[in-house]
Amino acid sequence: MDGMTEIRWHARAGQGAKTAAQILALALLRTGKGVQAFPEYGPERRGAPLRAYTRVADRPIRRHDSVTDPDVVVVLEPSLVHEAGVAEGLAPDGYVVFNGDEAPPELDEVVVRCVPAQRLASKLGSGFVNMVMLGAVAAELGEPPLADLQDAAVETLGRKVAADDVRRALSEGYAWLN
Amino acid sequence: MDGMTEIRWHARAGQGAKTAAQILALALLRTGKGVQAFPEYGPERRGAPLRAYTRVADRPIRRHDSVTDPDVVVVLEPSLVHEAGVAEGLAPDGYVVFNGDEAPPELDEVVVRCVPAQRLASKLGSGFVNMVMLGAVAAELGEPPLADLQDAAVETLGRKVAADDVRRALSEGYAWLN
Amino acid sequence: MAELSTWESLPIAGAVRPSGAPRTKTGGWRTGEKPAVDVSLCVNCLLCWLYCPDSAVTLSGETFTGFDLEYCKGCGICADVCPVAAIEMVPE
Amino acid sequence: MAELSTWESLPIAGAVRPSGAPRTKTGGWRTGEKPAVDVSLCVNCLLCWLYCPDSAVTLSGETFTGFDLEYCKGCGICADVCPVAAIEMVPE
Amino acid sequence: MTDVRLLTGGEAVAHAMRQIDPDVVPVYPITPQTPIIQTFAKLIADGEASTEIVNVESEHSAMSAAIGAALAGGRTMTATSSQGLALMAEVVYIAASMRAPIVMALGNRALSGPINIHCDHSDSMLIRDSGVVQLFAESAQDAYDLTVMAPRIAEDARVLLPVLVCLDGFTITHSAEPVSLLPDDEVARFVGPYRLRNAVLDTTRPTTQGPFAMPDYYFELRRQQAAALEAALDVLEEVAAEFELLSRRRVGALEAYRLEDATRAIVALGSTAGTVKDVVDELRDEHEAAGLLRLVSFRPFPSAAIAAALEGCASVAVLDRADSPGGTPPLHAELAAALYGSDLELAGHVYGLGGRELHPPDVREIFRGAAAPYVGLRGERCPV
Amino acid sequence: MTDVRLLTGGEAVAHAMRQIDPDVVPVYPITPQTPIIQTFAKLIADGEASTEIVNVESEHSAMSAAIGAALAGGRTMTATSSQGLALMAEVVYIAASMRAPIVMALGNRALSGPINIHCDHSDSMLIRDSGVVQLFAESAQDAYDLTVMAPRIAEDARVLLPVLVCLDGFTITHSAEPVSLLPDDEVARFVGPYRLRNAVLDTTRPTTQGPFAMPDYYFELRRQQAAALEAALDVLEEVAAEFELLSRRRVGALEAYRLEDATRAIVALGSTAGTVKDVVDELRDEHEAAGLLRLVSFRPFPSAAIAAALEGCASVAVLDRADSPGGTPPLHAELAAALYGSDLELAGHVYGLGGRELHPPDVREIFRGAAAPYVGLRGERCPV
Amino acid sequence: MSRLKTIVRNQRGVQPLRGGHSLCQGCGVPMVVRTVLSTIRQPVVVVNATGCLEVATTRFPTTAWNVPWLHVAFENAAAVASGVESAQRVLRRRHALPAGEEVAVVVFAGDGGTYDIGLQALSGALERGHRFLFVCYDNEAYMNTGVQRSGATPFGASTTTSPAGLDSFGKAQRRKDMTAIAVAHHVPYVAQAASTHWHDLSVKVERAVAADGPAFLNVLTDCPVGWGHEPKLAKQVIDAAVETCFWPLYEVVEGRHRLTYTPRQAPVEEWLGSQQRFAHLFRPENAELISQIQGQVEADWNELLARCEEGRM
Amino acid sequence: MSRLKTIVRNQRGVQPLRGGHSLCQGCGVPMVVRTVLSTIRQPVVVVNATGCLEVATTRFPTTAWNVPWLHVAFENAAAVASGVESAQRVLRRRHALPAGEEVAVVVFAGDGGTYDIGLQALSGALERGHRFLFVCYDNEAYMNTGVQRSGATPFGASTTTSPAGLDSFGKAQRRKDMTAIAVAHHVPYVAQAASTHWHDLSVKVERAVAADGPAFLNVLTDCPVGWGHEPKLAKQVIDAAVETCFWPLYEVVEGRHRLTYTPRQAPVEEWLGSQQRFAHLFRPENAELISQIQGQVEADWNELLARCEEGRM
Ligand SMILES: Cc1ncc(C[n+]2csc(CCOP(=O)(O)OP(=O)(O)O)c2C)c(N)n1
Ligand SMILES: Cc1ncc(C[n+]2csc(CCOP(=O)(O)OP(=O)(O)O)c2C)c(N)n1
Ligand code: SF4
Ligand code: SF4
Ligand code: SF4
Ligand code: SF4
Ligand code: SF4
Ligand code: SF4
Ligand SMILES: [Mg+2]
Ligand SMILES: [Mg+2]
Repeated sequence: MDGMTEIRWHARAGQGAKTAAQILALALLRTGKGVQAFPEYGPERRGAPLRAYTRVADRPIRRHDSVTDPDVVVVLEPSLVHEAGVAEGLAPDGYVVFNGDEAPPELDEVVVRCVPAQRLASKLGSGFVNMVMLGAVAAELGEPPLADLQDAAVETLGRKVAADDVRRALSEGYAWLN
Repeated sequence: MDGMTEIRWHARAGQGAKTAAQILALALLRTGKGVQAFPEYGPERRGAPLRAYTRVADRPIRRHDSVTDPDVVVVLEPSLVHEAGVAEGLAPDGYVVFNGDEAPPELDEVVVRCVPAQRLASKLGSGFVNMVMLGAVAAELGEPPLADLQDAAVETLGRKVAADDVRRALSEGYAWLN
Repeated sequence: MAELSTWESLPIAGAVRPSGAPRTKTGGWRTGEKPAVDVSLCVNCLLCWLYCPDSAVTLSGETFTGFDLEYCKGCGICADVCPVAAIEMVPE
Repeated sequence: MAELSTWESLPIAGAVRPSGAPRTKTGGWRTGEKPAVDVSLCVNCLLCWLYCPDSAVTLSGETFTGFDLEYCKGCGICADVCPVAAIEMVPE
Repeated sequence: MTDVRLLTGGEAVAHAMRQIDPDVVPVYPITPQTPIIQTFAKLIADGEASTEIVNVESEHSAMSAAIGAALAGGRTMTATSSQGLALMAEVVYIAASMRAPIVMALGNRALSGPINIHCDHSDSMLIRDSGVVQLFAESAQDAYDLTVMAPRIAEDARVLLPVLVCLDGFTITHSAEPVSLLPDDEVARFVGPYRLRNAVLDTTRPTTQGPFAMPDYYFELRRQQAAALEAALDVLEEVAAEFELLSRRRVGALEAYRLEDATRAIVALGSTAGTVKDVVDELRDEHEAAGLLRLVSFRPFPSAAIAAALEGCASVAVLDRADSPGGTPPLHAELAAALYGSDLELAGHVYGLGGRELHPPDVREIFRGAAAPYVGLRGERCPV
Repeated sequence: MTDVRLLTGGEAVAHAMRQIDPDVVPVYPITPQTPIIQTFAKLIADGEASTEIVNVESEHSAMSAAIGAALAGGRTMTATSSQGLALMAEVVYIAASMRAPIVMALGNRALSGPINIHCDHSDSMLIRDSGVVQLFAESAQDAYDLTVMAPRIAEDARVLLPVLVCLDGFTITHSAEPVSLLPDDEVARFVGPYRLRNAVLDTTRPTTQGPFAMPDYYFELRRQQAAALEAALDVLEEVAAEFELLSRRRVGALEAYRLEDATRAIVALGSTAGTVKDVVDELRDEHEAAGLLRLVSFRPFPSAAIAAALEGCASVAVLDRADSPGGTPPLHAELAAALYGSDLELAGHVYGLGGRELHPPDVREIFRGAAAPYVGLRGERCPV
Repeated sequence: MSRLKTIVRNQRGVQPLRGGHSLCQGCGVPMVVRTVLSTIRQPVVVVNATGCLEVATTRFPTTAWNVPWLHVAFENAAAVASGVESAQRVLRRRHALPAGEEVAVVVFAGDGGTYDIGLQALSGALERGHRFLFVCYDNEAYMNTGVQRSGATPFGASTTTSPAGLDSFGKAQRRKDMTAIAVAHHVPYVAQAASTHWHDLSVKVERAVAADGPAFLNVLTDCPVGWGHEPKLAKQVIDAAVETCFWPLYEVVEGRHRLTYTPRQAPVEEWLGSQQRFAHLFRPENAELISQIQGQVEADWNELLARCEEGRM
Repeated sequence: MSRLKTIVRNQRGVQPLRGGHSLCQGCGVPMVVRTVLSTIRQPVVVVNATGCLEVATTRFPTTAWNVPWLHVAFENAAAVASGVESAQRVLRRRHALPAGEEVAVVVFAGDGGTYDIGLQALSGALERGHRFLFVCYDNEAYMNTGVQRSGATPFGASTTTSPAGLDSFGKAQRRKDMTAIAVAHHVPYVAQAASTHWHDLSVKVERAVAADGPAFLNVLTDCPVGWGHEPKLAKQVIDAAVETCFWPLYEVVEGRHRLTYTPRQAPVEEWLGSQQRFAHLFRPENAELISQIQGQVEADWNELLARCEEGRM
């Protein structure tokens, strides 16, 4: 569909892919975009491979089918390249944002942007791997602006987490791919 | 419907109208007739007015609606003439078989055959008022033969009652109107 | 069925107000016997009133007055529970 | 979905026979740690076997032999319940 | 040598059950199904059959226990009505999807509310998407015949579905009519032994039954079930033919009564068909080309056969004994789909809800095209 | 001043509930309804509304308690899905017949078996004869809007029926989309106070509610209910118009999308409509006269409006997200009845059972008339 | 006799359940309804499960009820009452009800609607702690549908679904102990009562309504039709159940058991012999069954005594 | 340790529930299943209610089960088992099953499928006396659907439908006492057990299966996700439940109560403090609640002791 960007997130249940997909959508909504964010659900529990999606477009999004050929694939959990077909359906001009220092051989055929999110998050001491990756994705997409993303994240994650840690994680990732 | 006779029985729940309607049908079935027998059901309990029906015809009976204009009305319980509209819908050439020595004023407009069934049953000592009435009805109808009716009654009522008492009650009623 | 109401004139959901509702006269259910009281014996214990399945024992205030034969089904319980045998079941 | 079966080739009512059924390799669910045993310490109490949620402790007859890492989810319960601390959770 | 008795439809079904002597009958009482289970209980108490009756605590459990028993490897029957069917509706769908060949007699009764104990078909219609076979009896004889045939249809390897034998509450369940019973041994031979491929009690070949299906497989498993229903139409005719050899009575998916050259037809289910037949005969005597299409099988719905049977007609009146408030009554909607694109005029009528009577004069009105959409309703105005 | 948030459909419904602040919400959890009740429970726990939540022990009791609460005199809402609706089916009919104006959110999910948690409409269809109003949301926004409108429809003196707001499981319940919320006080003013004529708690004017009806009155009482559903169609439009003044959004009984000059149309319910709209736009860009008729109101079924809206078309494909094994799928059957006698070609397709996806290419196939009866099924052959 | 006068006075001249209903001649249920409702001083709402009482008192357009009365279905009376009670609670909190006495929510359900198909709704309502009084009129079978066996039907009783026959001696299982099940829910008030012990019943109703939470009353109620006895012998038959210890009268207040009547421990034959449904037990081949029943009654009685002792500790 | 070896031997090399399922990392349910099934020597059929165990072990076309396994719905496992058991009984009577050992019918259901929505089917099956073993793995909430409150959820616990919040301290009602309810059904064997007291559990399973009639086992089973604790602390958490007397281990054989383990009567804080769902109770404003819980636990414990005494009389 014209003007629509579709992003697929790969992680394990519990790693915050659903939240990241949603924060991205919220921030983009605030910039006036049409958005949609949703995970895939199954009987699998914490630890199982999970996919989530973000859709963005210049007009309201109406379609309600799943994403089959994403423009961007985000791999939050590197081990998933072995089992989850992360490059499946990737659009010809699409790319993968990968959590790691270098792209694994499984992704040889596609364009990969590496973000050592695990390492960066550890460095920050807060463990927000998903936020680091989210920052990087925004940078790569060219939208939304970092500040909007940070606001959306703090709002979504609520009182239970330290807002500053969230902001830092996002900007760390943003800086990495900007 | 041609060749069909419809009989409506009035009694109080517990007085054996349903059984009488059914015995008549069974005896007639044995003589090769098409038959049907059914009571009306409601939330009312023992003591409440109740109607039952017998249909007889020369061919199998297929219709499954209730009887609205009976050829014969049988009043097992005399007190019902006050409340139950016993003559309602009676066919122009129809008649009422009434349990009593004489017809009550409520039935002035219709043909009534009186059978003092209560008295006859008391005399017999067995209390089979319904069987006395049934015998009388058969006599008036001209079918089934008394012996067939007796067999059907004994078969239907089963082991729990004295067969001879049943036969006697039937023949007493049969004799009265024959 | 001409005497029954049409669908448009029925109360919504068939909700019935007791005040206006018809009641079935069940006195006809009696099978030959009805209760009769010897008031001179009655000690006004009201047990008959409490036990009557058909709410057919009538009172005036808290005083036993008799039977409402329009509803009495003639079960004989009142006679059975009357502690002073003031009630007897008699032929109609 | 080309690799999945067509409707006509499925077992009636979806009744599955365990023998032929595929099983999901859940070893990938581990998040960084896996159990490791020091067999010299093991007293073969089999508590780890009893407790393992993923039936991933392997036996030979009645003797503890190790872990089936294809299914082990890395919960660490075996290490916790081992009475002689023969099991340790180690990085993958 | 035929054994003709005067039996209510309920008793007739109970006798068929006695002759089939199923392994397990889990059941919960409800009017007007009670004559079936009481008659059957008495037959068992007197040793005339040796079925295990399980007197469960609700209909939800009746159908649940029936699934357990049937899949365990026992031939299983049950019976219910109205609220009972509504309460077990959830499990009826599951019984069908688990392909449990349970035979159930349904004494059709209006659904609450208001609460009512008399006949209509709203209960049957409630589960018309559940995937069960639903056969409607016109008479006590029909109820007997269909009950004897039912295990053969349910248990056929092409079908493996619950089969409901529907008999109009009171009108059939409680009315005594002549019923010709087959000899016990012939029934036993006709139904044969119960053989299940994946019996749960076969612990040497374990199976997982009732698994979870995600979007990757659910659709396919459901499609299987639809195919089983399609197959049931053939199986029904085969079993009907075989049953005819035994009984000289034939009850197939539908009965065309004096339809050959009819211009006006009525389509109806259940006991009403008998009343309509009488009127058809009268009208024929009056040289009116009236006819009746009685559906025995509502599920599977024999669309093609119906379209063929009605081909020569100019107009068809379809009688629904169930309403779908704010929508099209069930039988009417099915007919509209089956006859869509034809030239037939189709008129829908709702009648008989909660036991309202349908008398021959009403039927005549319907044939005349002069009846209101709700036939027999007080206060109903005819359409202009 | 509009408050646009990113909310899942479930959260959006919960916020509508917070704003309505009903008196009683008896409820039992089931996927995918859980986001609704969990969000709402949290809002209550934090004091943002003061509804009495009754955490019942089953869905049968949820609807039963809802009837008790609503007739006692409390505004009552609840929510369920799939098996939950199936388990309460018996009482849903009774709620409708007792004219209890309960609002219920339904997270549409496939009925077992096999057990599945994803979307189809088999649960809604199970109760299509029950006499309740059923409105289908296309989006989270729709779900919010319909929930705000629902009490007004349910409680209108001409209606007094349960209203179900149906939202596709996961696709709507769990997908985050932009939702514009009305101000709290405007919602409060819009829905107004709950006033019941015969509240059971009014002990000074006792009523007998839920009586027994024999054949002499049952039919008439049922007919009343059908009339209430007919009236609901008008009331829906009135409420929609009033809601539009407030929100500038209009959700009526149906939405005609680029139908004016369309020759080929699709008829669909729920979230799929959005996908179809995208395809319609593409086809229009390709100069194909395609259009969509989205039904919001399945009960009452707006037959006349549908026939009018489709008048200019040559062919219509109807998409059922529910099957009726051995019969005609529900929406297809309704359409056949609504369009019976017209020249429209009608093709029925079953799709999306148990969460099977429907993608734009599938929709194109359907428009082309090249799709199989079961769209997206593996192993399905196209008709010849 | 002053309690009975109070009952009469509470009625204020209006019978909550009037004549004109179509329950059987001599049915035992109405006197339970009268005793319960007229003992309660505040206004009441009645929720009724499907069963004889419901079916026979409200044939549209008639009604025998003079108090607000609600019937939804057979199995959900406790859930319906939960809804009514919750609505009352929130409406009072929100000042949406006219000030005044709290309305007592009273459920009447038969044993079928309590022990069997209605158990779950009842159990859930007890767990949630709604303030209502659930009265089971236990006539030990599904009477409305023609005397079928229920969980409350005693061992050995003949019913239409557990008929005595050539191969059968009636119901093969012992009765569910519903009172004990209610007690296990740890609600403030549970009691077992019998229709004709009206004074005891009335006192229990008073306590039940005063309890701060759910209350459950299990009232043995005769059904001349289903039990097979002359209507007028109601008192004699029910008394036999009590005196033989088949049906002890007791209450459990906040978990403490207390006998409210000391029976004379008559032999069970007195109870069994009073009704047709047990007649087959007196056939010689069934002698063993009667002593089995006697044994069970004694064991249960002793267990109950032990519980009452415990309460006193 | 010989019991554990027996358990291993009973398996004959085949795990009844194999790896490859998708229950959470560290879920407490599988070890209950293993202990129960491997204790039983005869062949088994498993009937499973909807819930975590069911959903996560049988995603078509996979299965983790190696024994005949049947799932129908959430609320009816006991009824399904009644059907299986009845079929076995009649098929054996009719010699339609291969001769051999009787198959044990075992139900696994969560607390939701037992205390709440499944209670009625269970109660009915207990009353009818089917020979089967019903195992409730009680993790005190509806976990499968995301940790909602159930009848088994303890007072004060935060769940998604009884969330702790500004205006709420979690569940406001005490837990249903399901074990006592089962006992009130007078079935041959009832016991309360805890997953990590595996030896005790295994002994109880043995007795349950040997019982001549229905047996009910209520097994406290941890859910790290719903309770909020690290998976590997399962043993510690469950042990706290037992040692604080929150969850006494006992059995009731033919009505006689017996403690099977003597806890050290630790303060309830030990139990409450081990899990996130109780964290809010430790806020100062909730101190009163904790002593209320302690009081309730003690009262229940004393009542249980009294019952056990009674049994010894
Ligand atoms: C779901 C459902 N199942 C069955 C019935 C039929 N039914 C109505 S009342 C009744 C028996 C009631 O027994 P009980 O509760 O003991 O009351 P009683 O008739 O003895 O007054 C039955 C089986 C019903 N109405 N609904
Ligand atoms: C009739 C019905 N209502 C609700 C559900 C949704 N549901 C499935 S499992 C479940 C909770 C199960 O809880 P529990 O029995 O405690 O087992 P657990 O999930 O804790 O293993 C619920 C609410 C359902 N499947 N069926
Ligand atoms: S005979 Fe029966 S019904 Fe009549 S007044 Fe006495 S107790 Fe009441
Ligand atoms: S029972 Fe007897 S003494 Fe008592 S009030 Fe009645 S008539 Fe009078
Ligand atoms: S870590 Fe957990 S899953 Fe792995 S073997 Fe140990 S107990 Fe089993
Ligand atoms: S728990 Fe430890 S000692 Fe016991 S078998 Fe396992 S590894 Fe060996
Ligand atoms: S059957 Fe029994 S309980 Fe029912 S009305 Fe008659 S006497 Fe009363
Ligand atoms: S949610 Fe709890 S019970 Fe369910 S699989 Fe996870 S740990 Fe086990
Ligand atoms: Mg009863
Ligand atoms: Mg649980």
